[in-house]
Amino acid sequence: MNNGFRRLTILTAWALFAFFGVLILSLSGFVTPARLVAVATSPRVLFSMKISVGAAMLATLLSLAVAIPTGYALSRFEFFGKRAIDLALEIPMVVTPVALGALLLMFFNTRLGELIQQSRISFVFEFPGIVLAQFVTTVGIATRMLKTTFDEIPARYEAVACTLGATPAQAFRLVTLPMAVPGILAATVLTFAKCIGEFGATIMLAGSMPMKTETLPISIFMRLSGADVEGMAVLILILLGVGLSSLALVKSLIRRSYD
Amino acid sequence: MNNGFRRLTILTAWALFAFFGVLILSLSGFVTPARLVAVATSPRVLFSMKISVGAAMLATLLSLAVAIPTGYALSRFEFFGKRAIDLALEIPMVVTPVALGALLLMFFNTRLGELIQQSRISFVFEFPGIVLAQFVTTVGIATRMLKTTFDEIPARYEAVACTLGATPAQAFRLVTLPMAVPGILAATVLTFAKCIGEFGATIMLAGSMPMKTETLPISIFMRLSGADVEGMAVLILILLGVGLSSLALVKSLIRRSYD
Amino acid sequence: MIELQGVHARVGSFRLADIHVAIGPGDCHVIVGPTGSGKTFLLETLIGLRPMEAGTIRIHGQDVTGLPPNQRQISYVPQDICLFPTLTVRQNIQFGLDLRPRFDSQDLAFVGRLVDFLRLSAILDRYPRNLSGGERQRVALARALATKPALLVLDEPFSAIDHSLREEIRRMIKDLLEEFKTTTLIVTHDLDEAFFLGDRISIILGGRIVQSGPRDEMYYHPKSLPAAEFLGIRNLFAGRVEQLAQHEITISSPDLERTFTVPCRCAHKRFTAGQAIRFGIRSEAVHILRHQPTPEDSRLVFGARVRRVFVRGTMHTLIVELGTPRPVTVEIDLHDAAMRKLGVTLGAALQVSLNPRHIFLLPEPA
Amino acid sequence: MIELQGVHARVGSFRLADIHVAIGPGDCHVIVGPTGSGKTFLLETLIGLRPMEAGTIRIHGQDVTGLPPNQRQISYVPQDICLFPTLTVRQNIQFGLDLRPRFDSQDLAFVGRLVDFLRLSAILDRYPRNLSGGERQRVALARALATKPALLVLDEPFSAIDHSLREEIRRMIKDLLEEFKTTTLIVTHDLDEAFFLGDRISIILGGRIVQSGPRDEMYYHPKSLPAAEFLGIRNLFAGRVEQLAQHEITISSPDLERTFTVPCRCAHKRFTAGQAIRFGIRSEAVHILRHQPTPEDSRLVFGARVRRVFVRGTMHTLIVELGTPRPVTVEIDLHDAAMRKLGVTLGAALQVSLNPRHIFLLPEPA
Repeated sequence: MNNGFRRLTILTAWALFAFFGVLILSLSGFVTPARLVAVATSPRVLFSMKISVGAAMLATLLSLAVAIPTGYALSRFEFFGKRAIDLALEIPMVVTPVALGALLLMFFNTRLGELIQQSRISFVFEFPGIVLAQFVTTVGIATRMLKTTFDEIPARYEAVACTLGATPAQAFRLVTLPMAVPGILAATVLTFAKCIGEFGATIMLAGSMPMKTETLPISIFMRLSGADVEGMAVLILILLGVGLSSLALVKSLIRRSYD
Repeated sequence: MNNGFRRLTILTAWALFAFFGVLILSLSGFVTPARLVAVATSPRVLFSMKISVGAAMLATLLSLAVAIPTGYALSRFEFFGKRAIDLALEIPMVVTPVALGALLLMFFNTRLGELIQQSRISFVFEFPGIVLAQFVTTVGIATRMLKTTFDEIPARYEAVACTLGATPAQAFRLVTLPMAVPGILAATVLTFAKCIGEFGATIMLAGSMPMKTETLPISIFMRLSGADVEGMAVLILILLGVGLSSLALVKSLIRRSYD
Repeated sequence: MIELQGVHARVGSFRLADIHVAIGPGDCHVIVGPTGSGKTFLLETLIGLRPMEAGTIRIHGQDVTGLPPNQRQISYVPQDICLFPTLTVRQNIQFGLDLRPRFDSQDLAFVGRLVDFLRLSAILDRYPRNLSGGERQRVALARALATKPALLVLDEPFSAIDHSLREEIRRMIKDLLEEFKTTTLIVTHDLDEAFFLGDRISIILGGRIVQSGPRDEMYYHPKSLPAAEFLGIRNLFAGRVEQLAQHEITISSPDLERTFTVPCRCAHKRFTAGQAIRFGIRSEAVHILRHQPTPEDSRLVFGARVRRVFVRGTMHTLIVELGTPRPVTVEIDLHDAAMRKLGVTLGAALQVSLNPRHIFLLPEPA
Repeated sequence: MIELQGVHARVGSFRLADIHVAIGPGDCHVIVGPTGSGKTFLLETLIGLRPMEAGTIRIHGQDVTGLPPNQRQISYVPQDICLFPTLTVRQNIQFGLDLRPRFDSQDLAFVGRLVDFLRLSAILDRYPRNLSGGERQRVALARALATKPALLVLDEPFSAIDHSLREEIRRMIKDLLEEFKTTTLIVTHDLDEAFFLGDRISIILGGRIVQSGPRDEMYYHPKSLPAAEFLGIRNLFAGRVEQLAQHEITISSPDLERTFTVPCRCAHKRFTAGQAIRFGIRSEAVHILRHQPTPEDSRLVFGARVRRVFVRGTMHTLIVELGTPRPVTVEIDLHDAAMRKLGVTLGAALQVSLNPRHIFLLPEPA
């Protein structure tokens, strides 16, 4: 048999899986159910969860509000600056979130930034900073996902709707948007998961103040200096849980899309 | 004209672009050419660049060495555990790097981990830790990209090669691999960019020791506590440059692929 | 009356140049051309999805050149049919009516007639993903006609349908268009479809309409070499115009070593004496004589020998070599019954006759 | 001799069941069936890309059932041709030879013959992306034949080629297979292609081969209702077996109100007296009589009226209604010249004759 090649590639795949499996299993030595409940219900962790989820929800909404029209424009129309915008969207994907957070921080050190800080909402080292950091790091990916969603719906559907008397806005609302629902939901879940896990930009812009801007990822980092290994293990479990359940949700959404 | 809808979506796209543009422009107030050269050639930054590039190169090589066979197995074969592996690969994409870094740290606190630490290479708070952190956070994405690359090359090419007398390994080497070159190069560049920007997992596993494990993103973070705004601006510029040039490289690679 | 006059348009480096098409009320006009000839692009321009560089589009005399697609009254069934997957069959069909501020019982009665004619009443509450290919096509036609458009436009209406169902759908479309007297424009790459459905046919090649005309004229009398080649006519020979008369033209052919006269309307407009031309004849218009030729048609009868036989279902193709000094091959389409009756076999000697009535003339391409 | 015996295979919920195919040396066997009938799956099983549940595959008597694709000596040209894009035409063609530990001047001379026959010498140094559709097809054939395979397998060989080029490529393949005497298996959904290329033809429907046989037998004598319907035969009537003889069978038909005798080999094996059956006839085997019928064939001549005419290029289809008490429609294919000669028009009264020699019998489906 000349199946050695096949076996070799599959073995590599299994090895990779085993590697991640061992990593996750190594948690088991540090977590007991009692300890899990105790840490998870401590006021500090509850607060972290609250602001993590709250900020992620706000940031996800903001991201999608921008990503749906932008993704649609990039998918359907030719316009001035399209290429530049397309490239700019990839910046958050190749530039480290720390740099993006630092960039935001620099912005709030400019005149314009200081004006914004003083006039309405304060971002630096505050809750809105978390939302902004998460928005900046996810809006590009959300827009890409929605562009892909719209790309997969041929423009001919809208063309047909228009020949039947629909305006472009009606064609979008009555035909494209309903067809895009599974894709939009998938993008929502993934954006939310990314927001929950955001660390680099958040710590630069909002800092790491306990009971104020300490999101779950930042909380893990804080426990490093405190050498609180068991607390860290519980937080890892929570974040793994959020990530994996988002994934499962997305997979089932994709499966339910129209043939 | 009923072009209001079209105009609205394009306006949103422009607004998003302008937002990122303003952010990047806000750097200009903090960087002068002289300052740029002075910071960029300081021993500490040069060292950061050296270990960032060195670690990223090693991690990219490791990632690809695993991702090419794994991506191929996932694209071509049906085997036990395929679904689980497919899902596991997405973990690094939805779980925050901080949690992954923390997970690695926990692992080196287990018996097995301590054995490894003592026997050969030391990872925790050492250079190999940087490489490992970057590998763990990028191997999933690299494998996905290669799976997509192989998915886009129909298996029928290999079937034809086999009917002409090639073994599966020959078909892969003579037909599929040459066709996959643009995709592999694109994956290499993107993985490298991701590695350069890795922050959360690196700071957890390798720490932030100046002249030892201070990569460029960690260096940005360190200057936050030092309130070194100008140094931060220079480092942001460097990281933006790496990210954008990787992007440009990838775009040109994709354009050069076979019809 | 739907008219495209001097339409020019471009996408990338591809150009549609100087397109003239006129479709009479109730007519079915088919534009036929190979892949990449600009058929779909022309449709998209007509519908209003693509800007024009020049030209006008008129519908019942009204200039709609600048109007957006939703104000042109042109219904469109694309190649991939594009039923709205989130709507039921009923909602798909009524999509156009539901957009109107109001519609009356007459409109609904018309939709009812369509639903009956297309046998859709049993599937009105299904979703498109649960329909067969033929059902989807029928729903798409009902949806397109429900708004009583001034023009129905079909892009490759059979490409999404399995081969074995095509004949049925073809006939259904033919009957539908006759029943509802819909003015229709169809584009296709398939000559069989074009000649089955079209009252008038245009051939499009490389973004230009090279010939338009009634079906039979298009079938037997292509007017240019590219058109003849696209029609699959392989019997093409070189010749020279010897003499022009009111309704006929005398041709000499060095290949065939003959001089003969063929009927030709407006011969004076298209040709001049002494001009080098090509002439041709469809392979089904070449006949095999059972007996020695009668004296009056002797000038286009040739002794020939069968060199190759391609057997198909019921029509076979013979490749014969004429007994001319320089060997010339001619293709003949022949019914299998005729083949048996005539005793045609490989290598057999025959008398073949080219009917001058079916000989067409082409200008020598530059 | 290539033999598939009792092959069973499955992918997902689709099953190939009990496939028997035998291809004689140098023969061209065509498997024809609609989309989703399992044609490509069958090929992939034959090549060795998919596991079999049961059955054997023999090549020249050798059982290759368990061998991997590279040891079966079956060359494969897939639907999308799949030339290796990173190799030149020359490297593509020599791919199979280059894999061998050694090849001699005879092998190279054979490749040279292929290159000459397929007119590839001018493009040997080009890359596939710079070739036209027809050129790609020719290179793929050269690549497949260069290793002198025991069997050449072609999957839908014309689907990647523009309609107007298909006739040419078809003829080229026909000539090629005759020149190199290659044993060939072709799968296609297109009946025209099947009857053009196949010495023998199998019809596959729903993962089963419903009928196999020589071309002409398959054309005029389908043996089951699904086969007849797939062949597009619409003239199908109900009947009953009255009497069986050695080589003929007497049928009564309540629809046509006639009793008649048709020739039928092995009638005893397929039918029993009193059995309910269907019978049918191809539309081109229905004839229109110029004169009143002669007494001897009077039993299958009917008075009829023309209800519909579908005009095509040169063959037209008439739908006529027989003058039977219960109206029965019959389709007739007719050459346009014959139509003119007979003066057939819509509504005209005709005498039509069904030739018993072309009537086929089908068991009533369960």
